[in-house]
Amino acid sequence: MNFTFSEDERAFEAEVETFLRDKLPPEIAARTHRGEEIGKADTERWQAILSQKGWLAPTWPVEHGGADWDPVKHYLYDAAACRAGAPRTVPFGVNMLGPVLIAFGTPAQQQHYLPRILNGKDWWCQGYSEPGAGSDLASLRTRAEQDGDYYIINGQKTWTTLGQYANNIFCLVRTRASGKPQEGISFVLVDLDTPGVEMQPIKLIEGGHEVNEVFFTDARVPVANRVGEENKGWTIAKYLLGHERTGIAGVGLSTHALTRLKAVARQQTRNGKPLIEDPLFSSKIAEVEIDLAAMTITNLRMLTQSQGSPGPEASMLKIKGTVIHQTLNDLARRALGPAAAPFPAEALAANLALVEDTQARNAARYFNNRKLSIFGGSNEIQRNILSAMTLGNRR
Amino acid sequence: MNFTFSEDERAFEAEVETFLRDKLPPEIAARTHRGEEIGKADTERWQAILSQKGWLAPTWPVEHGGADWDPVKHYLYDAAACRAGAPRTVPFGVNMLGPVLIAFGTPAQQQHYLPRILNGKDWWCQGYSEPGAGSDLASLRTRAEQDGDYYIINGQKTWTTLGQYANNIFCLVRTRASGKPQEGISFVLVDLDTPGVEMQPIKLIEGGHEVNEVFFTDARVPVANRVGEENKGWTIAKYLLGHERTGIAGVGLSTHALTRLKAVARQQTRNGKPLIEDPLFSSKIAEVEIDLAAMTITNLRMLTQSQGSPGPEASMLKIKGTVIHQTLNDLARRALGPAAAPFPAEALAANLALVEDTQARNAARYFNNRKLSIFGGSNEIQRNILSAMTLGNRR
Amino acid sequence: MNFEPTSERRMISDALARLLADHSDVSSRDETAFQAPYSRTKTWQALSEMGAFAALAHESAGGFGGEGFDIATVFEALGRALCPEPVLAQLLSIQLLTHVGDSSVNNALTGATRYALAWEEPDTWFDIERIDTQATTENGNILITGRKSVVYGAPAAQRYLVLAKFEGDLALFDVDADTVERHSYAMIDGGGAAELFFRATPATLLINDARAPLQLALDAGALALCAEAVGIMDVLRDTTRDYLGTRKQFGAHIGRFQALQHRFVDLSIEIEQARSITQLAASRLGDTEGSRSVSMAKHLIGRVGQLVAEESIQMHGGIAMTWEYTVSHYAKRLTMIDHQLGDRDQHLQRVMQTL
Amino acid sequence: MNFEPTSERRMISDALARLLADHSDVSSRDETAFQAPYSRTKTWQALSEMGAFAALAHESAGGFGGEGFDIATVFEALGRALCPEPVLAQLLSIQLLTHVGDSSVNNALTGATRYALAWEEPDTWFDIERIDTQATTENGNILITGRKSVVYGAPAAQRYLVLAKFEGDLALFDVDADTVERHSYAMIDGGGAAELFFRATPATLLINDARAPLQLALDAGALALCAEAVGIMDVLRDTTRDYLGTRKQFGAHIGRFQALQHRFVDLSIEIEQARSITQLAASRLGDTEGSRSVSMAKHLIGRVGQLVAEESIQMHGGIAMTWEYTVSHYAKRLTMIDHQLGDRDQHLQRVMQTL
Repeated sequence: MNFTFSEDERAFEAEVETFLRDKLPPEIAARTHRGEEIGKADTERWQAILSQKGWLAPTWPVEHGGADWDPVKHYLYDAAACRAGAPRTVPFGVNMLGPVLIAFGTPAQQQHYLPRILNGKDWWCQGYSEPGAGSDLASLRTRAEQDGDYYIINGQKTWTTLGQYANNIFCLVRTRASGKPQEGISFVLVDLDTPGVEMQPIKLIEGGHEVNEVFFTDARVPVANRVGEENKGWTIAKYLLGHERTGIAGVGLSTHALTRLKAVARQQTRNGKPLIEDPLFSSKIAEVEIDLAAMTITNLRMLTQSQGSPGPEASMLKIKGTVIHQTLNDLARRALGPAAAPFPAEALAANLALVEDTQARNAARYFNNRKLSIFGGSNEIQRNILSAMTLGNRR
Repeated sequence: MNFTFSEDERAFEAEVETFLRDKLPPEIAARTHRGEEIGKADTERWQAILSQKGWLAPTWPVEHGGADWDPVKHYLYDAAACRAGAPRTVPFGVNMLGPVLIAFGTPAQQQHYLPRILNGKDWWCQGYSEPGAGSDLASLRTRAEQDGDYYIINGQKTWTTLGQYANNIFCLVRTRASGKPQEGISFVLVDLDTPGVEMQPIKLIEGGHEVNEVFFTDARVPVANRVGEENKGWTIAKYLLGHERTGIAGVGLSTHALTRLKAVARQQTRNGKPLIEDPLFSSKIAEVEIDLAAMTITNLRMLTQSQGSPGPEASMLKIKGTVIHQTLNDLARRALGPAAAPFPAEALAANLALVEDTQARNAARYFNNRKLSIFGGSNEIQRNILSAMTLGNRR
Repeated sequence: MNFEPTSERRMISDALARLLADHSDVSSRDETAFQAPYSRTKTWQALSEMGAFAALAHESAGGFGGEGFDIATVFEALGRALCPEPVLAQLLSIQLLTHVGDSSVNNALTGATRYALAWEEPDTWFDIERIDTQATTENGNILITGRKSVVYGAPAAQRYLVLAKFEGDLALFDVDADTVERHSYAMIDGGGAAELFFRATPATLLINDARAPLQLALDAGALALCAEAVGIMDVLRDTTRDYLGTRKQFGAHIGRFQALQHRFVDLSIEIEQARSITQLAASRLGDTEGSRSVSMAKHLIGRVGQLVAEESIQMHGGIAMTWEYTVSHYAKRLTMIDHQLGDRDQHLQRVMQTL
Repeated sequence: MNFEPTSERRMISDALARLLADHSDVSSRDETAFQAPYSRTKTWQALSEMGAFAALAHESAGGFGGEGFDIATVFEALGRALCPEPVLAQLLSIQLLTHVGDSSVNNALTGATRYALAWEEPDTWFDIERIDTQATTENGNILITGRKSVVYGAPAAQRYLVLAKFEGDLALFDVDADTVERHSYAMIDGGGAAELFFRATPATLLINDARAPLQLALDAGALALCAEAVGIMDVLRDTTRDYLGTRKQFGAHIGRFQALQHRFVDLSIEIEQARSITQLAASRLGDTEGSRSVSMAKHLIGRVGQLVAEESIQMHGGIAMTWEYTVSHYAKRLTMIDHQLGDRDQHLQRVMQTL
């Protein structure tokens, strides 16, 4: 074993840092650090910069315009990007649909859609969850009935993240009612301008708008928009679950969150001393720092050792990674004491900042990030997956 | 609500304290405080003293020789007894068989056995658990086949606490093989001198001998020794489970354990100061002190409000009570640092005490008390019981 | 010992439940909770009329309660209804005005005069020794200068009780709200607070050395928050229990999944512990053990509150992440209670001082 | 970066596993673990012959390893076999003798001379600044007076390395075991230690200011304990997994119960975290970040170790409470590792010093 970075890896890190210093617009970085929503225009602006550098799709093969990074490079980029305040790449096109098209799409689909992801013409969103079927994809009810060259889609999707900015959605829909519930599902691509497709915002716990509901009423979608075989969408969904591992632990984000936590603990005072010198609070910081240091190795070790074959690693990384991130959010909220409570939008508008603007949204961030252990396959579902793999859930 | 003790209650507490000061042999108290096993002779000596005072069977009705205390009096006695170092009353006769005989026994059984429990002629032990059926009584396999006026008993019981001192055992045995597993069980009393009954010690994790295995090979037991109806032993077992609530939370023991924990934290030093001034350690003490303060109220509130009808309270008190006690044991072990490690018997024999003799067995006590959350219906079983009551375990 | 609430307290509790069901049902709560002045006149008057404020003071001060259990009864009901009215501000003020002993307490007890206690300042959270606001005498008038921060209930208050340094002591003053620069805002969990700027603002001296009465008032306030939290936790537990029995996943009610069952059980146990420690604190409020017992309670409420808030959301899943579903608001309020009048660590440290 | 062990280390690991399976199978472990001198000559010699001690030192010192990963490899294998031999005492001594640089290290590396490091004293646990044992010079001879406590490996040692105050410094001395009053005893988790009484005992000065080399040795020792713990945890996880799949209750394998499944999953994740932090510490041993990384590891091992020990027992139920079943011994050893070379709190406090 050797945990030092190779010369090649160090050179790459330097390149990333130079790139971020030169190309990341400071006003975008400032908003990221404040925890504000980045919005459509700035997201597209930044993703265009990344795309030009060839780094928008780090996991795609080079022949499709990807960067084909290994897990260590990915980690190095991620950590530097979080430090610098680069917005997270919106994952639905690049990290989810892209790999699906590369593995299951027709050449025509690949040639049409992949470049449009890279050049920003398409903003994809995800149509998996339905009311009453959050993590339980097998029970989904949105149905697609074939009518000549078209599917007629009826039903409802929910938790569609950033759908308000998207022009396209990929959906799991039921194409056969009989048989095992998993077997009648297909994966289709839907233009959001299709008549009969409506989107409505969902206001989240902290007041923000980042997820949506999507309603389908007799929406006509070409059968040619189906990816993979009919009724085999379950295979694609599982492929995606296993493929989403890179970054699933959120080590870069958590590392940056730890830095922010230490900063606020230095600024805040308790009993006349900096909060970071309060043993009860600083022991919590130290504990999560240790958990995160371990996770940094766990993440690289698992991603490196299991390249290709998705195993239980993704679930492990998801569970512990989200718990660590939520713990950091929790401490950052608590560090503020009463100053955590003002409703950010209003308090900031009044220009009465009680804390630095990068910390003012700590409570909102904490509440919003309760989603981390719920969305994308709840941590309970991940534990089920893991125990099926390790215990076999023997009867 | 009124949480102050009434005049009557205060007078009772004073009477208890006087009694303990006058009657509890100091050498027995010293052994209790050291965490040593008390042994048969001293246990019997102390229980005779208690019996003479009329306090051996606090929950029995007065007409059977009990004291008929309410939960508050019970709590007051318990707390004072733990402070003073009085041995715990061995529960199998007084707290388990006694109430069963009072509720289900024939007048003949009551007249024969109850006085013998009070006067110490009988030492009862419990034959519930079997290898492979710890908390799952429905699956027990020891069988009793009727042969005239006798049952012929074959099988094995385990975890028989203090069986080495007992002359009698009460058992759940299977008297019918067919039907629902719970329905063919009977409750019988067995003289341990019966031919075909053998007892063997089990050495526990910390090296002590407090539980045993009991083997039955064609042991002939009079049918008259059955308590309650044949095949209705399950009802008795459930009755007992609900009846064991008084003291199940172990508030008295935990209160005394907290006192001992604070004492050792004052004696030990860390970074040149008493350990009790170390914020990381003392915050743990404070947390468990708070949990215990809450439990003191939870215990009295639940026992008072649910007198008579056993509800989910027993399970709640068992779970949280054992967790608190185990936490206290854990901290008392950790307080000693390296001095916790010497194997007590040998280290003390060498007369090289690193710590006071009341603290020397802290590690052994910690390991031994892992049993608290396992024996007597594991905390997992208690959670099943509770969730069946509160959630109904709906399908 | 007796664990049954008195019939009077049971009546208050029931009356409050009915009143709050009428006046601040959760679906219309947003209007009060997130729009200035973060209080609805009708609700406030109704609270006054049914005696919710009078229940917070002893008979000797013109009220009809004032014991720890009275305060707990009122705030548990407020918590259960997730009421955003600034009753806590009134409680703190009533406690202090009772100590002053003049007639102002009567107006506070009817709710006719609305008060807010201005004590904390930026970066001196819960640390009364670091209060920096100064009072000086000029031509026989007392003038106050300083900033008070996150003053709960200030947006709707007519008068402020202000802590300030005065002639080497920590003194309490009465200030007309109209004479103070006020910036109001909503809290993330609903309800209003304000930043107050005193710039040589005229004030009336109420108490010269306010430390002891302030501590009593803060203890009463912390107890009130604990009781509010218990009310919230009961609702969250019941809502979660019902959801577990209703929602299906993988073809079964999620309440059938043992992992959730066991977590729900642990939650329920901790809620009983939270109730117990709050009752203990209520029984000792004002005693020699009062402050320590309140700190024990506020610590445990902070610890258990986070568990209950997080687990309620997690066991519900996505729906509890939405603004529309009341669980999110109950969870937010429960969480933010740990940010008021000292958090779990601050209260634990007070307990640690006398182990 | 590279996460694969080298083939050399894999060979050592395999060889140790075979050797320890031969020499200290768990059923006969009691004899060694609980009977003086708490070491079996045959096992010790076999360890020596296969190079287990030589793997703990650099080539420059006559060994063939000495990196963090070498130490971790040896101790992980010892942990997996629950070997009670006092290899830790030898490691600590080798680290210090390497610093001295004389030929004594050769005898330590072959295992021919058995050492124990006597540093802690009653009530100065893990606090080297409070060492009270004194060395004085008399007629050109150095004499040591004091008591050393819970000296691991002392019952089988021929020589002691002793920390004592000497001319204002903390110095390291070499002492013949035969000249010291020794009271040996078993540990609750097996293996031997002793109380040592020095009464003007002749000693040879090895290092004048021993603080820095002692810290390096203690870091190596703490890393070794972490690796031992990881080996133990892997066994406990596998044993628990197998038990969950074998044992039936209520008509089903207990591994079918979701509450246990989820707890087992959480356990498995924490074990991976424990492995990771130990690897991190191994990679940094001796670096500028070495001490801090070791403290991070030793803290996490303490925390996770308790979880794994307690959950392994709890998920097994009664059987793991018995002496006959090996889980109880693995759990005891894992628990008591937190009592050696600084516990989780002490190491956490070192991490807190440089947040």
